[in-house]
Amino acid sequence: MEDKSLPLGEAIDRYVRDGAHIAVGGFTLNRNPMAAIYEMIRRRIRGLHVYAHSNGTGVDELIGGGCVDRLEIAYAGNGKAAPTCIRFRKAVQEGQIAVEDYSNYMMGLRFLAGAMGVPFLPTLSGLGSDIAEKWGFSAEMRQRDPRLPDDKLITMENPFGAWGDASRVLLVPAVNPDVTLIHVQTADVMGTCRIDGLAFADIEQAKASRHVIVTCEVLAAPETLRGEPERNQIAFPHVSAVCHVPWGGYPTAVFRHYDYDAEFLRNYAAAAADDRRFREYQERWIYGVESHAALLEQVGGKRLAALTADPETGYAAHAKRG
Amino acid sequence: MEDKSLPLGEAIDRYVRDGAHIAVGGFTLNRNPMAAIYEMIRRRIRGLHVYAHSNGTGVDELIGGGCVDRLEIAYAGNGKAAPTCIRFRKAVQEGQIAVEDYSNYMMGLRFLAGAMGVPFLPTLSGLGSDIAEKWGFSAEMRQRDPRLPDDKLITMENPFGAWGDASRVLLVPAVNPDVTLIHVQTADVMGTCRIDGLAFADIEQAKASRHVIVTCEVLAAPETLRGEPERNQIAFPHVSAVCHVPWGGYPTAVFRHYDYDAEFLRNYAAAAADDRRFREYQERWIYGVESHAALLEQVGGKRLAALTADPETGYAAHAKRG
Amino acid sequence: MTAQDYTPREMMTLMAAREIRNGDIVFCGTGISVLAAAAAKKINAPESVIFFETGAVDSRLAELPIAVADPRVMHGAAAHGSLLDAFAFMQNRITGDRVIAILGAAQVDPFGNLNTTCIGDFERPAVRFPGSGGGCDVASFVPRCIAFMQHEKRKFVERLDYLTSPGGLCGGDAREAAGLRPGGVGVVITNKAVLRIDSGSRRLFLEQHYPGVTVREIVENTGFVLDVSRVREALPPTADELRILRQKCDPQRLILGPPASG
Amino acid sequence: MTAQDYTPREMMTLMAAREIRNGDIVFCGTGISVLAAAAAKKINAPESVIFFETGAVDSRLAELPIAVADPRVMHGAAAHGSLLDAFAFMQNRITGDRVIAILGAAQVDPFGNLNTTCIGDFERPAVRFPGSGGGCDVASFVPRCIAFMQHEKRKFVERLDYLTSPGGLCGGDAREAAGLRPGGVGVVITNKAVLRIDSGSRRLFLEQHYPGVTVREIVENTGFVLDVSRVREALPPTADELRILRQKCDPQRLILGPPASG
Repeated sequence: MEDKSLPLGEAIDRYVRDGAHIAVGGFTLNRNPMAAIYEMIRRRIRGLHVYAHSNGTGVDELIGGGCVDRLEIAYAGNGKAAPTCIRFRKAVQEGQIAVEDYSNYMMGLRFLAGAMGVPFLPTLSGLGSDIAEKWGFSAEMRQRDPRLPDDKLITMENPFGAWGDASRVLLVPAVNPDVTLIHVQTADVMGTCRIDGLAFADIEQAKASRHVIVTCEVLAAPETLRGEPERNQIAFPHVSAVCHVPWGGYPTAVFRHYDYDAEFLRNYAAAAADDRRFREYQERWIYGVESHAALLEQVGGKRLAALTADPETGYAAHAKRG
Repeated sequence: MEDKSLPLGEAIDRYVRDGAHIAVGGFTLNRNPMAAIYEMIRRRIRGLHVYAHSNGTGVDELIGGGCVDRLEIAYAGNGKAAPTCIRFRKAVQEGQIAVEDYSNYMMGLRFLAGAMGVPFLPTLSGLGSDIAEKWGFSAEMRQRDPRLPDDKLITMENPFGAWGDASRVLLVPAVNPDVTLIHVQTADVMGTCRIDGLAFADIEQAKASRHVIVTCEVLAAPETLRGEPERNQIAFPHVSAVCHVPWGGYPTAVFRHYDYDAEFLRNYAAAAADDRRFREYQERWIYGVESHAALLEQVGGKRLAALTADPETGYAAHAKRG
Repeated sequence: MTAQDYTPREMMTLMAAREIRNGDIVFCGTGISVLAAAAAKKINAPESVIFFETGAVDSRLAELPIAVADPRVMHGAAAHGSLLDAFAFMQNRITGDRVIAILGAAQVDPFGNLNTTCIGDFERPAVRFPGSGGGCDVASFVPRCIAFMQHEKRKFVERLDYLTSPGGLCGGDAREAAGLRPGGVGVVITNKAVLRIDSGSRRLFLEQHYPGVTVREIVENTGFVLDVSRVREALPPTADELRILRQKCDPQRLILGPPASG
Repeated sequence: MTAQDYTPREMMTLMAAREIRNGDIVFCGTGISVLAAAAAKKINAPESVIFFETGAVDSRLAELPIAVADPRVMHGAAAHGSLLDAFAFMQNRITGDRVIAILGAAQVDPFGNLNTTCIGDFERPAVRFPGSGGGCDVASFVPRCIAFMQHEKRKFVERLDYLTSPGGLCGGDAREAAGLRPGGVGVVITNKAVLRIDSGSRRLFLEQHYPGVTVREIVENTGFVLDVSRVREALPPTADELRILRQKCDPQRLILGPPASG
C-alpha cells in the first residue's frame, strides 16, 4: 500500500511548478481548496495557467496573489459578496492576465474530455454566441504553444444528419492540467476520496489531471472508505498527494463540516477593491501566517465554532449571513 | 408530490408497447430487472428493439420469450453458466433476430449521448475493427427507419489536429430508448433511486430514456432518501413508474440484498439448449406463475434464505456456486 | 394598497414567480432568481421543482442560498448530480423541455440575447462582468427563459458588446439556422416593466408596465425601439403574495434588500 | 516435480501471472483472467491493482467471482465507478498506460487481432460467440494485453472471421495509421505455449513451449506460419506458485477445474 500522505507545503513544492497548468476544485464559495491556494500564494508560485469553471474564491485569491498569467474560465463571481470577483475584474481590465471565456458546461465537458482521454466532446451550447466567435488567446498564441489546442472551439455539421435533433454541434477541446487541487471531506493515505454533497466538477478535474493534490477534513482508514466503495468518487490511482488539513476549505463551505464565513468573504471583497488594503489583507491572512493552521488560529475558535455545520442540515443553520 | 408507484403489470401495460425500443439495466448476472422481464414475457410483448451492453440473463430470457426482433448489443455471455447466452446464440444462428454489434464502451457512450442530448460522442475504441466495418443493420434498413441513425458508426479525422494525442476518432450515435427498465435497491414513490454497489450503465440508460420503469427492493420514504442526496443517482424527473418488487432481481444478484442463484442459472442454461426443455422451463417458471411473488414461492423460502447477503460482504459468503 | 407598499425588487420577484407553472422544473441562478423560484413554489406553483446548475434537484431551501453552491441548496434535495449532470438534464430534450430558467443580465438586445461578460472590447474591456457561468448553456438549451435586469438605457442596447447567451441571435430563423433548438429568453423582467418576445417579429415588445411607471419613462430608459402598442398595466402584488414572499421566502431580506418606506 | 503434477490450466494461469509486475493495474475479464490476476497479487506482484470493466477498482476478492459483475468484485473495493468510468480510465493515457489487460479469444491472427464474435459470416454465423464486451475497447486502449486461448489450429488463423479487438491490424504501422495508440495484444498464452509479438515484424512468434510439449506439436496446432527460431522451454510452476494458486486463489477449483491426476 503506497502512502501518499505528506505535508501540504511539500506537496505544492513537488507538483506545482512556476508556469504549471492547474485546475482547482469547488464552486464559488463552496469546497475550494483554500489551504492549498493560500500555500501557493505564500510560496509565490508564478505564471500559472488556470482552468476554471466557477471557482470564485480560490481563483480570485490566486489572481490577487500574482500567481496567474493565463486563465480559461466560465464565471468569476462569488455570490452576494462579489457579483464579479474583484481582483479578477481588476486584472482583466488592466490587461494583467490573458483570459479565454467559456461556459460552465463547456469547461465541465473539457475536463470530462480530458478524463475520458478523447480530444474533444460535442455540445449544442453556445452556437452563434461570442463565446464561439471571439478568442481571448489568439490563433498565433495557440499555434506557438503546444499546450494549447490550435482552435478555441469548432462548429461542425452533425455528421449523423439530423440524428439527435441537431443540425450542428460545437466541439470543445479536452483539458489535461498538470495538477488539480481539490478539498474533500474524507480521504485515505492511498488517495481514495469521498465527497459529501455536491461534487461540482471535482471528479472530472481530478481524472483529467496528471497529478492530483487532495486536502481533506478527515484522513480515514482505507478499510473505512472501502466499507462503502460506491460513495468514493475518486480512486487512488488518480491521486499523487494527500494532505490532512482540517478546515482546509475555510473560508468557503464544506458540506456537513462547516459553512462559508460570510464576514471573511465580505471583508475580502472590501479589501480587494483597494490595492493598499488588499496588501494589508494578504499580509495579515496569507504572508503573515506560516500555515493554514496559523490562519485558523487568527480567525479564532469562537468564530469557527459559529460556522460549524448543524448535523441535520449540513450547514450552520441560522448563521448571520446578511 | 406525484406518486408514481403502481403494480408492475400496469407499468408494463402502460409503457411497453409491441415494437418498443427498450433498454434493461444490470450486467450479466447482477441486478437485472428480472421481475419486469418475466412480466413482459408473460404478457407476450412482441417485436421489441433492445439496446444492451452486457445484459446477459435478462436479454437472453427476452429472446427466449420471443419478445425481441432486433438487438443492438456488446456482449451476450453470462459468466460461468453460459459463456455465450444460449437462446441468443440460437436466435442469431437461425436468423430469428437482427443483430448489430458494438463494444461495451460504445454502448455505454451511446446511452450517455442520449442522456446528454447530443447526437454522438467520440471514442478511440474500435478504429480498424470489424465493429466499425461490418453493419448488422443494412444502410437500406437504416434509411427506411427513422428510429435508426443512417450510419452505424462514423470514423472522422480529429478536427483539432493532433490535440489529445489522437489522429482520428470513432463517433458513436446516441440512443434514446422508449423505455428503460431497471431494478434498484431503494426508491421512493416519486421515483428517486438509490443504487448500492456498481451502477453499471443503469444511470445513463435511465437518463437517455423517454420513460423509466423502476422496480425496487425497498420502497423508502422520500425523507429517508433525501437525508443523503449524494447517494441517489437518479432523480425523480427521469422516472415514470415505481414498482415495489422484493427479490425483483432474482435469479440475478442484488448487492447487499442477495446473491445470484447459480443453480437456477445453470438449470436455465441446460434447459435453453433444448427447445422442448426450454418450453417446460418457461411453462414452469414464467407462464405457469402469475407474478414474481408466485415464482419466488415456487423457488422456496429455504433456497432464497441461502442466497441472502451477508451484511459484511454484500453477497452470500461461502455459497455453493460450483 | 398603493405602489408605495412594495419595492420594485419585490414586484420583479413576483412577476417572475407568476411565470412559473405547476410541474415546471425551475433552473435558478443566484439572488433574485432563486427567490422568485422559492416564491412560486410557495404561492402559485407548489408542484414546481427547483434545481441548480451545481446539480441539486428539488432543493428544500429551508434557508435562502446566497450562491448556487451554497450548502443550503444541498440539504434535503432529492439527488445531487454533478455540474455535467445538471447541464445534460437541460440539453436532453426529454427533461430539458420541462425546464424554465431565470437568468440575470448586464445587457439585453431586441432579440433577447444576453451579455454577462463585458462592456467594451472583450480583449481589454472597460468593465468586466463574471462571464457566462451556465447562462450561455441554459439559454442554448431551455425553451423558456426569463431574464432579470435593471431598466436602464445603457443596458437595453441595439447591439451587445458581447453575446454571451443566445436568444434569437439576429432575429428571424437565425437561432435555428445556427443549430440551436427553439428557446432562449422569452421574457425580460425589469424594475419597471415586463418585455416579451413577439413570436412573429422575434423582437421584445412592451407587454406590461408596473403601476406608477409610465410607458414614456420605460421607452426613455430603453436603448432600442420598443413596440408599446399592446401594453397593459401589470397587476400589483396581492397582499397574500407579499406576505408569503416577505415572511416565508426571505424573512432576513437577504435578497429583497431594504423594505418599502411607504 | 514432473509435468503430471499440474494441469495445463494451472500452467496458463501462472504464465499470465508472471507477466504482471508490481504497480500494474490489471484489467480482468471473467474466468481464468481474474484467477491469473489474483495469483499475481498473491505471488509476484503484491502491489498490483485488480480492476474490472464493471467499474470496481482494487477489489479484494475474498472469494473468486464467476463473472465481472459478480458481487464478489464489489466487496471491499477502493471505489465503484460506472462502466463508462472503467473504460475512460483506460482510454485516458495518464491512467491507461499503467494498465495490463487479460482477455479471452475464440480466434487470434498472426498480428494479435482477436475474434470473440463469430465463426462464419457475421450476418448468419455458423457459430456465434458473445461479442466484444469490453474486449475491443481494452485492445484499443491498453498498451499491454495478454490473450488466453486454447491451442488449436482452427483458432490460430491467418485471417479472422471477424476482427473484434484490434491488435496490429494488418501489421507494419497499420495500427497507428488507423488512429489507435500503440498497444493491443502483445502475448498469447495457450495450454501449450507462449507466443509473443515481435517488435520488428509485428507478428506472433513462438517464445516458450511448456515442458512436455514439443515445438512440432505447437506448429501443427497453429494455423499460420510461426517463427520458432527463438523458442525456449517455459519454467514449470514452482511448488510455491502451485500451492498459493490452489490453496489461496481457487480452493474450490471454480475456475481451475479438475486437479491433475498425476
